[in-house]
Amino acid sequence: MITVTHYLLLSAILFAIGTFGVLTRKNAIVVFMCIEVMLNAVNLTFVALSRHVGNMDGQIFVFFVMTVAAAEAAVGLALIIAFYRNKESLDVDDFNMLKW
Amino acid sequence: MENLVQEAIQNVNLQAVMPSLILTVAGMALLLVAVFSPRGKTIHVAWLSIASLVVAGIVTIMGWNDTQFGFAGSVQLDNFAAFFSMICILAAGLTILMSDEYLKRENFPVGEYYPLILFTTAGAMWMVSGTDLITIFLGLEVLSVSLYVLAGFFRDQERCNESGLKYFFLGAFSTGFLLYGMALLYGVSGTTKIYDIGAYVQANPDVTMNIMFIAGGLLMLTGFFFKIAAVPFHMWTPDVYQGAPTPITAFMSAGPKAAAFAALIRVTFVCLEGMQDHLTTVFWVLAVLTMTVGNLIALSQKDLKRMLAYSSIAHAGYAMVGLVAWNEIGMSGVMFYMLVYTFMNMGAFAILILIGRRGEENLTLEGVSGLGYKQPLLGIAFCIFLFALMGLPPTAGFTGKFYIFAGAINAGFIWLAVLGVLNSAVSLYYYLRIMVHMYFKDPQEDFSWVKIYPATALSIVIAVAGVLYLGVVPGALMQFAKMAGF
Amino acid sequence: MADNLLSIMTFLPLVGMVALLFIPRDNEAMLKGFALAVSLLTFLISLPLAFDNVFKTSGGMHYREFYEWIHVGEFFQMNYNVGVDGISLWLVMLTTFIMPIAILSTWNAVKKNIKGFMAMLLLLQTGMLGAFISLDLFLFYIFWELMLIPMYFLIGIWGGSNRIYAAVKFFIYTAVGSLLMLVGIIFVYYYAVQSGSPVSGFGVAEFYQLDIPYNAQFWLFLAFGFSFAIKVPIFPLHTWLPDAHTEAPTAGSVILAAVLLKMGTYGYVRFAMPLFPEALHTFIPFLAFLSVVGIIYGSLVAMMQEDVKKLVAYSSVAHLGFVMLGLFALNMQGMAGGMIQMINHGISTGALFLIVGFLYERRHTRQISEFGGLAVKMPVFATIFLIITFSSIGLPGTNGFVGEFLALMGAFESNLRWFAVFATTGVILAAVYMLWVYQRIMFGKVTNPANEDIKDLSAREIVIMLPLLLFVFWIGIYPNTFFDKMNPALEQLIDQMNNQVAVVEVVQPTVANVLENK
Amino acid sequence: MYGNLWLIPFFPLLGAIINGLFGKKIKNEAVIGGIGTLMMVLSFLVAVQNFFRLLGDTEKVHEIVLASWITVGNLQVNWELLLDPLSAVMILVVTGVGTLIHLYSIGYMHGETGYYRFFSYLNLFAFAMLMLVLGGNALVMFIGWEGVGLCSYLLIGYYYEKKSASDAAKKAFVVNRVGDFGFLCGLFILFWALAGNGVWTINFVEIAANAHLLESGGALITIVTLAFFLGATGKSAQIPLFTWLPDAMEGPTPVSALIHAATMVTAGVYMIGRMNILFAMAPSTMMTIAIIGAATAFLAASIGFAQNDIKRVLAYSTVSQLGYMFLAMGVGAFSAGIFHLMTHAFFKACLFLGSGSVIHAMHHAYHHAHLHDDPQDMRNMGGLRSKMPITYWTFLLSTIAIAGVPLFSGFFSKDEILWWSFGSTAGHPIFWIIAVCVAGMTAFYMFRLVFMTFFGAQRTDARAKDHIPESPWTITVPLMILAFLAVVGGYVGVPKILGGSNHFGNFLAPVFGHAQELHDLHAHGSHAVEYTLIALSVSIALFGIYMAWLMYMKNPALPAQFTARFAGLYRFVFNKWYIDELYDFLFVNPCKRFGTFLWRIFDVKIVDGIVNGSAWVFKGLGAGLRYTQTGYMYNYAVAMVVGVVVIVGFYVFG
Amino acid sequence: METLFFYLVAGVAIVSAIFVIKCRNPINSALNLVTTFLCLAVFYVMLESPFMAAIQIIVYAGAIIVLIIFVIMLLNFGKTIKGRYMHGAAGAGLLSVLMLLVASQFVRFGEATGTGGEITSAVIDEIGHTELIGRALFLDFVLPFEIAGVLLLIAILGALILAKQKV
Repeated sequence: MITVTHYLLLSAILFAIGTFGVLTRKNAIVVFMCIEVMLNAVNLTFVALSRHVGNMDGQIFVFFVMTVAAAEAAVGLALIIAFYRNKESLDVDDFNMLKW
Repeated sequence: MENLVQEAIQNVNLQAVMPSLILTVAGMALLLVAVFSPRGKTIHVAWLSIASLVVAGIVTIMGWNDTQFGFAGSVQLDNFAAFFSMICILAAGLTILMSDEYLKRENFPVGEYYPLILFTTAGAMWMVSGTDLITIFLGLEVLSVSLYVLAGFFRDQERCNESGLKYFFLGAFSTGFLLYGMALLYGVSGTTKIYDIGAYVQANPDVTMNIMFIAGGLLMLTGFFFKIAAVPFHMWTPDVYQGAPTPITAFMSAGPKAAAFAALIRVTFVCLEGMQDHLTTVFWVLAVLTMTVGNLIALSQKDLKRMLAYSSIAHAGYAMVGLVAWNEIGMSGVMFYMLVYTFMNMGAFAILILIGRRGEENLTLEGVSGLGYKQPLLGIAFCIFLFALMGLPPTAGFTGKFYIFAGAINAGFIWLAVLGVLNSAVSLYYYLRIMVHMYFKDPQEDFSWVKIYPATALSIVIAVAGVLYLGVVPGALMQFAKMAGF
Repeated sequence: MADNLLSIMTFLPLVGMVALLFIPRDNEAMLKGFALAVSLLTFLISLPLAFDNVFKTSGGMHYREFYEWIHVGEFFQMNYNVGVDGISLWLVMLTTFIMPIAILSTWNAVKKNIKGFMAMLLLLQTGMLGAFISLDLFLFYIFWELMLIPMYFLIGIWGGSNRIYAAVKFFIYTAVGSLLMLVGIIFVYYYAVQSGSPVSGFGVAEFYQLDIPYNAQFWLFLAFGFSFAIKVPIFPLHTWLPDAHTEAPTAGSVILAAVLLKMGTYGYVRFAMPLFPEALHTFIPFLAFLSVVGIIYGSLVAMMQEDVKKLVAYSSVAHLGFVMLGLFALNMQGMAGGMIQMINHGISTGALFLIVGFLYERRHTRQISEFGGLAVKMPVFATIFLIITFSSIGLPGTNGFVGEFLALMGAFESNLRWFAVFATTGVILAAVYMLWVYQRIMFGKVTNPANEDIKDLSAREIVIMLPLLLFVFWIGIYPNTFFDKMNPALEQLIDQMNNQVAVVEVVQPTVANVLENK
Repeated sequence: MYGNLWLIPFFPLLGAIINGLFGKKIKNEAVIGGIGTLMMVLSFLVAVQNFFRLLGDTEKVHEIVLASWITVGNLQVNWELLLDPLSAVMILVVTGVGTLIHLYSIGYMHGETGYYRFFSYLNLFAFAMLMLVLGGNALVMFIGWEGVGLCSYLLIGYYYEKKSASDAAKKAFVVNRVGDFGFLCGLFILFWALAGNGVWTINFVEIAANAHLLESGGALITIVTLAFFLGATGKSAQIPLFTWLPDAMEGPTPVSALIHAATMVTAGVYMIGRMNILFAMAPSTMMTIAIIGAATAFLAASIGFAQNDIKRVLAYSTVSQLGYMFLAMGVGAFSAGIFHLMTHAFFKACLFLGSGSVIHAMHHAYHHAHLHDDPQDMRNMGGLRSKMPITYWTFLLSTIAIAGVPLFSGFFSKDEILWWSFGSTAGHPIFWIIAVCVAGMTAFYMFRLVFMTFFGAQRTDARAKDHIPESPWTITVPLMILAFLAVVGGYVGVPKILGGSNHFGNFLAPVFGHAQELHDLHAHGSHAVEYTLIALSVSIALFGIYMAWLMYMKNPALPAQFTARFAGLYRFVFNKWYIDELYDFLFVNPCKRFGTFLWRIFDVKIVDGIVNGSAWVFKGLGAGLRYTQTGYMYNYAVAMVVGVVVIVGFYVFG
Repeated sequence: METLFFYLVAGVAIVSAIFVIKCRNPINSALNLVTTFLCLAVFYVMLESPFMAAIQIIVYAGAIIVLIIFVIMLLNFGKTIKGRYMHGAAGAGLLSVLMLLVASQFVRFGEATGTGGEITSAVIDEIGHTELIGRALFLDFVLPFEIAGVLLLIAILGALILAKQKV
């Protein structure tokens, strides 16, 4: 029988994977994708818990998280494009003009 | 079906969101205005947005002392919210005042800039007045997303892109933790309305033993820690502040930070009260870390914007001392401090705007050598802000720090207070260094490019007035901060 | 007028400073004249205090003014609460008296940005006066910190070659102490509130009545005492002083020596000692020891200096050692001696700094080796210098003697006898270094050609010195003018320190919990 | 009745002020000197008047309170004067001799730059000295005490362009300060001790009245008196603090005469006399005083042998005579001490003035001949008897007086001291022996001085010798008066045994009698013993004179052989027993080195090092932490994750 | 059966998530991401939240991924994938594992106690998931809904400002 714990564990794993990606990947877009993975992990948690808890709030939350994800995607990718225009690069290593 | 509609309509209470509503509507309207106004002609948009801010402010003040609930408990416009809303409005107003000429100088006069600031402010308001995790989250996102845009606003300047990107990625990353925490809290309490969560914790206290609850609370707080730039979630701050357009930096350091503090305080004191023992420790450690790291690194900074960025980290640390106190004095102290900080920090940044060249390559210590002689008034104003940031009487910085440390000491956190004052002693050094260059060194250059932009000057005057007023007769506003606590 | 004389006196310089800002900066004569006028007016306003006989009869506070200032419900309250008693009276007078002299002394010394200079001096005066008259700890702290700002600029902008280092060091060093004191102040307040004692804001009068448990007193005295000790300065916290003094412009040094250092000693008398009497008794041997070390140490170091100004600076360390020793004697002779010695130090050392200033203006050096044989060239200067020298040595008949004598006598009476014996050797050392420097500067033949055509004192400079000389002899020959008004206040203070016997605190306020596990 | 007492110090003060402020304008030497002298004359007259008033008065102790001075708590110090036989004698001596020396100075200082300065200082000194002797309480006395120190500083440093002069001045003041340290300590402890018994006073009369509260012979009183005695040694140039006096000869000769022979240096003796009650209570202190006195007398006399500078010889003789007085005090012969103080004032002043006159003449001669020999070196003199007869005769008389030849003043005073030191309850034959030896030595070196200066071949440079004049009347008149006093001055105190009735002693009895009988200090012994002692001392004095005659008149080669034989001893004595070098080695240099160490190493490196070090540490930390801010986004993310893991993990696993 | 299915899908989700990181080429990452999303959609269905599954596919797979791929194409990724494409894998891996440990700790030993809501499977079957969402959305969460609108507006505005070629 699959309990909520299974789902929570699964999302925890996905969350960890996403984090790993954010920490390791150089390509800005991939980093962004990894963040999406994290958000999705959270979404899974929400839905699972909302079913477990027995009310809709969690799923509503997911609904909004998706909206936010979309919005962030738009803005984030726009930023990436702007950066790319100036620097011809998508490498996160390349944005360290500002440091120390 | 009908009754559902009735119910839906009953839930709506525009009073509760009036200020943010005004700003949003104004923002949308101004978008149109901006679109149809010729390129480079943005001044009227600026003034209109200020007007809308003023209106929103008035509405907020009128709503003082009459708490508005609405939207099925997802928002609550009480004194607390009103106070922070006012801080955000103030910050936004000052930002807009100091923006127009700046945008022209940086050769990027885009009208959409102002609506974005208005939306940011509205987001901040939802954040401070939200009583539902969802509202708070969405407010936060509105705030953040528009700030991502504003931080990277000069799309053809690399440092702007960079600061925008860093802010965006790290922001989104922290959002993940924030959400995870909220999810856990939701799972533990079965609701997203923070007062219900609080009630739930009240009802069954053993939940505070539940590590899922604890983990959820902490994870959520890390999201806010990121926004208020508490160590170790602070690292985005210097880069983003340095790269972003200066008015936006000023705004970020005041408005959103205040909003984040507000949300932090609300969730902490409403739904995480059960975790007081844990949280006090966490705040204690983070406060000390934040102050210390911020001040120490600031010691070795040459770039003024970056130095102020680090100093703002340190100030967040001071403010957190008020949270550690975990009593009314501390809480109101934080509010008052945020107000004070808005004045003094934005004033300082306004000065930087005036003395900066195009591209702001010259905002270094050497860059201001002898400024005090070439631009006496600017010099005096800058000194006032710096003394305020040091926390020296008779400026607001002192009264603010006093309020906070009073809270800590009242609660018995003597040693925290001692560490705090020692930190401000350390901080003296780098603030003094700015003055050393302004007055004790001979002018390198004649600062011929410095033009006293009227609007920016006005913002500086307002800031000076605020700093001195809050420094000499702070009683009234301290009283307000006291009433705003809950 | 009379009922808020203190406020008028205190804030007049501030008003003057604001007005000064509207005088065109190139009109130097007017700037100087105006500043001088303001300071003189302040002095005149303060004169009635000196002639008011009420101080002879009662040791309490007079010229009280009380306005509610910051009231934040039960959080905290501060009041504008000022007044003077026989103790602060003379320090106030000293301040108002020194200021015109200081301004006059910079007539030609300061070249750049006179406007700012005068403004800073006036601001400084407000700070000093305010600190002396404050009866509310919070108010006191405000003025206390307010003094830092102008002094910082005075040293930093108009100072010597190494001014930046000196200014920053002065600022941070003194600020560290006062910040710790701030914690102490807040602590005392909440202690009073939470232990249910009556308070009126941060008013000291009420705080005097507190029965603070010993362990709390210990830390509080540490906080207050540390801050004041830095200002005094007590060895080994003195190192900011030589730098600050050497780099500061003449007026700055004069004020620094004459008044600012007294802030520390005054702080002890008014706050640290009566507020925490039990802890005081723990610390007295320690502090007395440091004072004595300061006396001998300061003298020995001063003896070997090659820079006149540094020498005077170190000599102040020694002089203030006498003050502290006298105060810690906790008896009439000692405390009166300490108090009068504060005034003396203000006058003598102030005068010495003026003298160094005169030399510096003429030769633009302070190296002792640069001088020699000046007595031939400048007889008037030689005479004045000699008188001041001997007043600084403490020759009977001059002010210095009365102070040192009483301070030491008090110390001998108290149980600091052995410290006093060593302190008395300072009498010898003072003679050694002062006479030696006097000999090296004034006596002998003129060897350095640069001194050949050195000018004697101008009329202005003599006018500056005369009032000081007057007081050198006045205090030396008839100090009772000052003691009459000082004694009642001191008696009251001593009684009040003795009456505060240890009372075991029943309800331990939460603020003190942290001290429990100490 | 004695209301005009305050005039005595007032007149000189007035003179000092007038000359000090306006002397420069006046310029005219006659006027300046006139004012100075006139003031002294006036105060002398007042002194005389008061003296006779006191003679005729039954009540011998009078306090006059002029004003309050310091009133703090239980301490009440007044400006008060005390007139009793002791101070009466002193004011007579001071004003009298002072007047003469002022008169003398008019001529002697002729043509000096800063003439007005000199008279102003001299008047000021007189004022201070009179405050010292008239002071009714320890503090007023201390004013005078330090005041005379100040004036001696100023007057020794009168030729301040000479390094040696200013050095000597500084040395004098500092050494005196060491003494003052003792004085103050004594005063403080005394005050505290009396206060402990509920008596809060530093007034002499009250101290005397309440001295019995203190345990006689106890540690406390001993410490107090020893401390006071330290003060006395400083002022009166006794071991260990006598080194400043010979250097003080850098001052003009009248100064040496007035300050360093007649008055100031006797202040210590006077002070002990003033507090005789206390001292009498501390036998061990008395013993110490006697020993120190005797030792000093011997030491100084021995040094006097080898000096060639006319003034230095006199200086050491002064030290030695002061030693006598202390010996007297130490054995309880207070009045004898004061008696010797007075007679010594006469003949020593006369001697100094005489030497001054000689120097003046020599100087004049050399100046006339454009030579730069040392006018004070006796080896350049000789045979001046014919050149300056008055000076010669007066000088000779005083020399005889100091040598203790019978019927001269010195004889009586010295003899009384000798007798007491032998027979006093506090005395001891050893004291007598030393004292007698010293008497002989004194006679020897004084006559050596006379012979070398006035007799024998003229060793002055040929070009100068014809220009040696007799001094003007302003110089010779004081000489004559003083010489006269030096001869007859002793007759006020002829001891009973010599058919006199010791008026002087009786006059001082009200002051000393009490203490003396209380602690029974009196000389006892049969007349026979006394006569023999007198005979012995006289013969030894004469023997000394004979030796001097032998060595410096009969065959002047002897001294050379002598010094050749005992070269080491001679050098040792000639260099004043290397005392100065010893002090430099023991105190001065270590102090300087220590001071330098404290400043250069301790203060700058350590104390300030810690301060700057802490600042440096913070800066260093900042500079280090700064590099955590790498600019790489993912590092920031790492930091955040670490933060989360730590914070959450801490509670989740904890 | 259901358990098996769960593990199967979970496995797929995890593997594809790992491949998102593993793949050198962003396009492949994107495609793997789609897979992950789809798996999640499946889970939503298993959790009786069909509406969620739907918008999961529509919004994520449909909108966001497409957007991403567009951008990748737009910025002709060719030159962006040369050289190392990962860094600090070891440290980051360790950190992630630690985090996973922490997470699993509170997931396993903490319990989601907020149960007892009225929305049971029965209720969902009776009323229907979408309507429930709708009710919740428009009765309780109107304000967030409106805010979401503003948010999207801002997003458009931002994208416009930032990505516009020339001013």
